[in-house]
Amino acid sequence: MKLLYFAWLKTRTGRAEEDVSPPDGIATVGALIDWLKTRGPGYAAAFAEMRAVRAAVNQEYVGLDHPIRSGDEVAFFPPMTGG
Amino acid sequence: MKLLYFAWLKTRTGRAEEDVSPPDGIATVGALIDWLKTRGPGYAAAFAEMRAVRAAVNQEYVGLDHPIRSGDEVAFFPPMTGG
Amino acid sequence: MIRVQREDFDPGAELTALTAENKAVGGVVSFVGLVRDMAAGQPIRAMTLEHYPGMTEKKLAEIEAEARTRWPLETSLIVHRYGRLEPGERIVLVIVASSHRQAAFEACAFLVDWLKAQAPFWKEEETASGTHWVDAKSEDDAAAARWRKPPHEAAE
Amino acid sequence: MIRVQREDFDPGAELTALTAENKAVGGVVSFVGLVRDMAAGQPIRAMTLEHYPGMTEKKLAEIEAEARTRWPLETSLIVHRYGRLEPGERIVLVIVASSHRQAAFEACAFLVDWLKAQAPFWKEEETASGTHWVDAKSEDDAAAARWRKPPHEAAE
Repeated sequence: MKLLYFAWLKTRTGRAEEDVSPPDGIATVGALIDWLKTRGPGYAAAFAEMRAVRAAVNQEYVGLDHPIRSGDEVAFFPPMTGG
Repeated sequence: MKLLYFAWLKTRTGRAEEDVSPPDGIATVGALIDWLKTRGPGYAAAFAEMRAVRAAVNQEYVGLDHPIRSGDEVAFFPPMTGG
Repeated sequence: MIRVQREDFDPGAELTALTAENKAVGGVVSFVGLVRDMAAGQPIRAMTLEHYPGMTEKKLAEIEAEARTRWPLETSLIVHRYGRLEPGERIVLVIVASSHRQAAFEACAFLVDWLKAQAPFWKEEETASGTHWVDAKSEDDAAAARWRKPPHEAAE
Repeated sequence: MIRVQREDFDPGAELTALTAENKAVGGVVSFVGLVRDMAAGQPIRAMTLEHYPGMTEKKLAEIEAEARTRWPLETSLIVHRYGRLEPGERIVLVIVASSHRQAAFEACAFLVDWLKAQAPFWKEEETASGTHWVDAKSEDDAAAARWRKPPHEAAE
């Protein structure tokens, strides 16, 4: 599973992208976030304010209950501030 | 008094502009039009459909009751169809 | 700024010149009106725009001043051509720059609607059957009326 | 058409190219967004726009397609830059051409509001006190929400 981080989520996790293999049972975006937060203080900081975190799976905006599977591209970012 | 005609009022009167000295007592735009209509069939045709005639005195849109005086620039034209 | 001219204009050059050196501008909205090859379902060969020299400039300047009292604009430009124009040719350019995009959009739409209803231009079209003067469209008056202030505001 | 690019664009050249040879176009409305030298009352030195390559193009294409279902457009173009930009530089260009000016105005405003709320771009500003990521503005969401169809229409 490919993960992407943008804006201050990238700064806090310390990476723009990574490949991960979450354990069995991690079936939604929300569960993936809970698992990521256990991986270190940078991840915990990135996902501390969930009000300001948005996600996309395979380049579509989704909610925390959206299912994920291996092979997905999952991205995390703050609300857009374009243009 | 300088008169200007635009669009089909110019075509019907046969002139773009002219200098006129209306008789005493012609004190409004409406009275001026009534007097002009006596000057020939082209003028009568130009002012036959008053619903479609607009006027300006000294480059300001006015109604038929607007006063006129010698030295004024009076223009007649149909509703605008610009741009 | 306003200009009434026979010759064509360059929208990109006008836009660049208008906003150069003004770094308070966040959004620039522009409108370019072009001659269409169809009018009222009929193919047209060309149109000729007649205008009232002097009064045209005066009305355009009034319209622009009105827009600047209604919206917080950094700068604005109206360029309107007259004379004979063929399909595809540019007729009018309106550019409005503001620090806020919403003000720029509204002011630009206002200027275009208002100048169509208020600026002394008359259009003659050339079709296969000859030339004729175009009648005013009630939809243009309706578009301009959208922007009329309600009486209680106008009285303030 | 949509383009996402690092380099600058030429609004006038885009506008001319977009409408060349299409004589059904009566009105072209364009928006150019520029970097301002002030943000939230603070002078800014520059901003950097980060984007999500791939998804950005996809969202812009979706937004453009949505506009074309809502309004009768002849053609449209969105060009959006990313990377570091200084005050006065162009950020985004939206051009919409229609036979009817009202459609062009509405569609252009829709596209700008919608892309600010929906396109995956994030802005980092450089000020005297350092760089910081800009928070989303609730007014941008409100502007985009103006265009949301009411439930009974969406269900049709």
